Amino acid sequence: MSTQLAAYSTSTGEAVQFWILGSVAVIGALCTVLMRRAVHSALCLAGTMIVLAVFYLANGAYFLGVVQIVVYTGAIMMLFLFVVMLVGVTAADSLKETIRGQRWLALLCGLGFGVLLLGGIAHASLTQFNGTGQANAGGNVEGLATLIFTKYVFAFELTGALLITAAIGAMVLTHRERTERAKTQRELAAERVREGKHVPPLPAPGVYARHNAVDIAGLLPDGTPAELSVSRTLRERGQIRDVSAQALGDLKALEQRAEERLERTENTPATFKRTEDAAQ
Amino acid sequence: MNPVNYLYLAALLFTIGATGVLIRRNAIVVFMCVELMLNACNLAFVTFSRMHGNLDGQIIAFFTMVVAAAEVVVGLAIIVSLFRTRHSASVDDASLMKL
Amino acid sequence: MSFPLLTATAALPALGAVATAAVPARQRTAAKWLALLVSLATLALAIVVLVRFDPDGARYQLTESHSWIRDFGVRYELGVDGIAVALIGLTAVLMPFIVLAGWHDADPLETGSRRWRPTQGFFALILAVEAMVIISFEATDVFVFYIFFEAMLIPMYFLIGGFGDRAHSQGEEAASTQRSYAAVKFLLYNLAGGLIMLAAVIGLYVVAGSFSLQEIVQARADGSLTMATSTERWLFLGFFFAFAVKAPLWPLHTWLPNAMQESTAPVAVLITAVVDKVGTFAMLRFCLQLFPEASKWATPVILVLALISIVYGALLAVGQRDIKRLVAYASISHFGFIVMGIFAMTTQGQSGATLYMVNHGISTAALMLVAGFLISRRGSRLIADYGGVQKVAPVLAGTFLIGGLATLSLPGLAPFVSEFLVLVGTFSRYPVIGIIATVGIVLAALYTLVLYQRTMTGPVKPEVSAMPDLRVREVLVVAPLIVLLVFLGVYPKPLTSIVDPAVKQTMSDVQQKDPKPAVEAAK
Amino acid sequence: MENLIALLIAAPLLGAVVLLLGGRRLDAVGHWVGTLLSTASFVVGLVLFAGLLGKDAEHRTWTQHLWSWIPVGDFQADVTLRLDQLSMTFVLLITGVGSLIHLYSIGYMEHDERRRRFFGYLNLFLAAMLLLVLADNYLLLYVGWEGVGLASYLLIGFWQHKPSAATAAKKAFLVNRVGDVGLSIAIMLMFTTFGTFAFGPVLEHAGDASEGRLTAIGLMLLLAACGKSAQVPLQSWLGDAMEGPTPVSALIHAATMVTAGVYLIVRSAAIFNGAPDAQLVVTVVGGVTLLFGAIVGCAKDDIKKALAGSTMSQIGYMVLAAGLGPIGYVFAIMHLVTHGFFKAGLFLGAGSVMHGMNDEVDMRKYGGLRKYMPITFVTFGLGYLAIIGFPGLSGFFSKDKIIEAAFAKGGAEGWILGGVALLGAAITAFYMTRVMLMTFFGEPRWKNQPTKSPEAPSAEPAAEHQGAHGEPHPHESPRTMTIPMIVLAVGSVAGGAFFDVGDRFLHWLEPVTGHSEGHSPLSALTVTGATMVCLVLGVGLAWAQYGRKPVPAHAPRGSVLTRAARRDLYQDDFNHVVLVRGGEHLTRSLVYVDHTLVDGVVNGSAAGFGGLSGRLRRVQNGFARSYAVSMFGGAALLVAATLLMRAV
Repeated sequence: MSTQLAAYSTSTGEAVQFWILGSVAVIGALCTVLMRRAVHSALCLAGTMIVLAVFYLANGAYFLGVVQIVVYTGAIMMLFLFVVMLVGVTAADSLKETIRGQRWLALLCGLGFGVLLLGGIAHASLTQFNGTGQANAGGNVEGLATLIFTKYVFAFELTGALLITAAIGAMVLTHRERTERAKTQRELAAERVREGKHVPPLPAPGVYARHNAVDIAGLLPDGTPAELSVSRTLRERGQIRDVSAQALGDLKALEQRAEERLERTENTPATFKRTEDAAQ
Repeated sequence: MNPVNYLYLAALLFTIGATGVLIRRNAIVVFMCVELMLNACNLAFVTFSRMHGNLDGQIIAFFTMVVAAAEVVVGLAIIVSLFRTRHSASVDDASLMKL
Repeated sequence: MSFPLLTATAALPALGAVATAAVPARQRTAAKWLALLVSLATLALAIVVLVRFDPDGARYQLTESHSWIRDFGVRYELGVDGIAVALIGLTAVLMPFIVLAGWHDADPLETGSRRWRPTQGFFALILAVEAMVIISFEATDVFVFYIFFEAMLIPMYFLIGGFGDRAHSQGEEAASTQRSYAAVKFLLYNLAGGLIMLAAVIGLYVVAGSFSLQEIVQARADGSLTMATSTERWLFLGFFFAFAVKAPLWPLHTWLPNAMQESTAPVAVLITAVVDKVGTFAMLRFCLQLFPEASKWATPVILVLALISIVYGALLAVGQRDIKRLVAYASISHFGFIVMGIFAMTTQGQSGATLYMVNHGISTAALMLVAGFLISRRGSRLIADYGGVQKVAPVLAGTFLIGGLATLSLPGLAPFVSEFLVLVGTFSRYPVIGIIATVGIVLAALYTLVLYQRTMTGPVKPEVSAMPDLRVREVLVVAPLIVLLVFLGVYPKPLTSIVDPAVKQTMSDVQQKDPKPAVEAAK
Repeated sequence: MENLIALLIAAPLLGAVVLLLGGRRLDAVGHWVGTLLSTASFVVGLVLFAGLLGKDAEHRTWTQHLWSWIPVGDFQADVTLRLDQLSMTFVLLITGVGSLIHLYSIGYMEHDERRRRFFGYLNLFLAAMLLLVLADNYLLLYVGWEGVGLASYLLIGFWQHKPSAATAAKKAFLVNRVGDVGLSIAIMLMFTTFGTFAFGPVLEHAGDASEGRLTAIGLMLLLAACGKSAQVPLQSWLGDAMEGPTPVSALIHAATMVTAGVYLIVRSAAIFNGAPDAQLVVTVVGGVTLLFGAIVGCAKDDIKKALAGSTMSQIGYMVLAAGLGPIGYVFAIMHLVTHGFFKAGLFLGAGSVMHGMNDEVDMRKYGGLRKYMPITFVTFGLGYLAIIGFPGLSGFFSKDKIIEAAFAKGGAEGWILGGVALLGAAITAFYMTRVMLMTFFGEPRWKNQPTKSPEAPSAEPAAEHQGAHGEPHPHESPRTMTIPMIVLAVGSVAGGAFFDVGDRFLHWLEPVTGHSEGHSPLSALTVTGATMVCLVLGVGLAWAQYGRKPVPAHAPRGSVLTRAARRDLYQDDFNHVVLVRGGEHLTRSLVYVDHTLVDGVVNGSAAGFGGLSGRLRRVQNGFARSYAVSMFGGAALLVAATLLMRAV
């Protein structure tokens, strides 16, 4: 009787833990899906995984819990982050849908699928429930080890092979062979002239005497930012800081003060003032 | 508490992941969603192993992790090379399955 | 286990096809001779079959049986009854003539390219068709039959689409488009039929648990296998549909005129004289034996359809301007007679139908091949382009006339025997249908004689004034056919004696008796 | 002795095969070979005849079983020949007249480069005709029946380069085909009725069958007879058949083939005896044709067509007699034989005239020829006297007997039929006298004018050797042509008397056909008197119109009846409008239907599928994610399905 009861329920502590962490996990998952920037999604996912790791431990899968934290959260998610940085998160990943009806279909399918799955689980008669007590009697890791190296040894070997293949495949895919020799300065220059645009070198970023960061576009004479002066990656990420407005504002303020100091009439050309001002 | 809840949670996460795969266009995020689904499965496995009182479920989960790792490696490599060629990581840009 | 004669008969042309296809591109003539020799050797084997076959012996003779796909009880079962023997004979006899008639049909127009080898392909395909036709005549396992019944379409498709008639009024590309249209039409029609049949075959297996014709018939006979009426009818329809397409029965006939019109004369003969016979043969062997009740149930409708084919085909033949189309519609009319004879469910009707298959094969071959020679000379298929050929090429005209007279089943020539048997057989059970069918006789005379009059008689047209008469090769093709026509018309006993027992068997399967005469006058 | 029967057919058949396959090297001797073989057949016939006479009447039926032809179940058709008095009579007529005409053709076709083939066809015809009359069952008879049809097709269209000839040949064959359908249906009916179609059993058990069936069989046989014997309504082909060479017209379309219908009816006497309705129809057909042919014969200016009309009407007499039943059968055959003589003679005479006149066929361009071709004149004249039934000549006896029999039929029918027969006699006298006068008497209308009428057969061989154009030089024909004419003239003079004296013919034929003396309301003498009166009337009328005043060189417009008669009483026009035009329209519309409807349905469905697939193709937009959606949806469906499975 008591064993039955024990079989069907777990400690209240675990219950509390489940409800709290479970909601965290779900929120994390949702954020993974909904965050606009890949970086944020990655972080949310990592959070969810950690929660899952905790659940593994709670379920008596100590080894897996650890592996989850070390391998997944530690290695795989970091790999993700690397790639995100490498690729440069095209923040232009707007959530607006391009394929017509895709999103509604997706939500419909997801909803239906979820409902069905939950319903299925509810419908399923999961009667027998005996904890991993005696299974973990000889220690969880030892138990797993015995199984892996006896019953699942072939699968294990295969996964090894699979991993090696994957590693090599990744290398092959990312490795790029240089087929032709690098172009010399001269050739590049000649090419530029032939193309006819940007015959002079690209403009440098930064605004004279105020900002010199690489992500700040230089200003054209009319005060508009020159996109070309920022490196392409930053451009793609849209991480260009536009200072044209405030630069112009500063200029106006400066002139204001100058006029207040030496009472000048209005009808003098700004340029002259500018030079004169500079002469000071 | 009935540990079946773990299964409910797994199902929920799986569904969320699947939906994410469908609605996100950034390949990396899509991959993350796949990972989410895999993890959901793992949770289910672990729960099952606890129910049945043997470790086979955990073994399967373990293998899943290994495979997932391999898959991530290759997948990310593909994404990188894709990005190299077409300067974008959006899955929609690769709509070459149409003749 | 004696020498597998039937397998050999089918395998020889198959191997021949492979060998012919393998002949290097330069040796075109060698390929032709090889094909001719193979077809002659097959004829020899067929004659051996004919000799070894004992009309009064067991129902299926020279049987072979090996397990093939054990899980589905598919057995490689061959065996011939009289009907099959007759038709195998027909096929084997016609083949050498077809090869000989098509001697130059596949010569490449521009020579030189060393990898292009149409001639080899042409003859290889013809031999392949022969092999498949023969084995589908031999197969007593429904599944085996089905496979070859369908596989036949592939070489036929290429023969029609790849080696069209060079005599084309409007230019080459128009010709090729029409050709591919005809080929695709042929393929689609027959595939549709075949797929429905496949469903029926599977259904049969589900119901009967076996593919073996003999087993099923046996089981039905001793009552160990009973089919629900509706099931039997559906299965019957599935089989019949395929066969009705193959042996074009109105309204499933429209693929035949296109196919015959676009393909070269020998291929056209191959279609009507040989391949289509598989359809009618299969009605006789499979539809009637497997589903006797359903056959009886469907008889009235089928007879009406056959009747329509007879009259309709003949009327359209009268209306044609194209020689080959005319022959095609005439064939449709004749197939109407065959089907009518089969489903008249009388000894005379079914024997007549079987004889009809053989005779129609020979007579159409004679007519169509001569027409082919004629067309190849003038380079046009239009009747209006001819006139007065009789004065320029009397032998050609004479053979053409004899072919035509055979087509209108003149007494003394083979087709008369079969046609009259079919009519009598039908009349004795369904008088009205029999009488209406006789309209076909008159119409046959009409279209044949009109064709002859417009092409052969009258003042000589300038285009045909230089037309050469038949060459030796062509005479070699036509003369034996004519001799055969006359012989079978005067002394058909050898054929009937082979066919009769098989027909009696079929009749007993369908549990039908010939109607008795009102007055018992015959001693 | 029996085994000689096959020889009758074999000889001419051999000739046909040899001549047709022989090739050019036989051109020199071909005609002699043909003639020789037909004569051989005649000799065999004589031998057999002697053999038959040697036996007493009951045992004069010989059969020769050659081989089993079509044995299928109960359907047993054998190739068996049967020689009895009836077929013997025909054998002698066919081979005799046939041989004579072979002889005649040697001269007539002398200048045709295809003479060998002509003789081949003639031999083929003889073989087929002999098979027809010697067959022991209806199916074998059918073979001969269509065989003669083929031969006549080939011979009518012998000058195939003439479209008119080719058309005429086709027409003849087609009309005959219609009749053949009747025969084949009759055979089927016999098979279903008696289980056999051999003469012996069928005729023996005819009485046991129901009258309805017998009537049906009889009518079908009549249809066949109409086709072959050019009886109304299937008579239209005979006139055009004159396109063929004249010997052909003499042999096939006067003496032998066209009488096959009469043979068929008489041979099937037992069946008709059991079906009075059918008999009535037969007599009606005979009577109508009798008048029809005669009227047509009166109006034609083409000598051969005039004779053709006369043939039609004479055969009408025979059919009428055959329809009368046992009282008429014998006389039908007797008239058939005598007619075979004098009509063949008349045709040969006509041929001889044309031969001398550059193949001119228009009698209005003849006249006064008796001085130029005396032999032709005499023989033709004797034939003429015979056909109009001049007392003492063959026609007198045979026709007289038929008229008597018609009256003897009794009742109103008897009177009507008898009257028709008498009227026919009168008209016969009229048109034959007309022909005679226009051809041989009066002043020559062919002097100093090219008599080559444009539509005259351009390639009649005789045309080449004497200037086809310019004034003709009438001359007597060569001996090979005159001898047969003389022989036939003798036959047509003496035949009737020979048969009639002591009812030789009656006793000879009775065992086969049976005979019964009808009780005529009029005495034989009265009938003869009446016939004489009609004869005189007819001759007198013709003399008044063509003898006294000169014949106009161009036909006057003439009365309505004349114009109608010239156009075969508009029967051809009817056929043309109803059958030919209608048929063309029918076939055209059917071709259209086949292309648009039957084929259209198929092509339409194909197009439909094409469009559908094109629309479905849009779904494949190439975006991985939309494929993923479908995958996911599929997964969902699978889950649902499993749950459903578990639920139920």
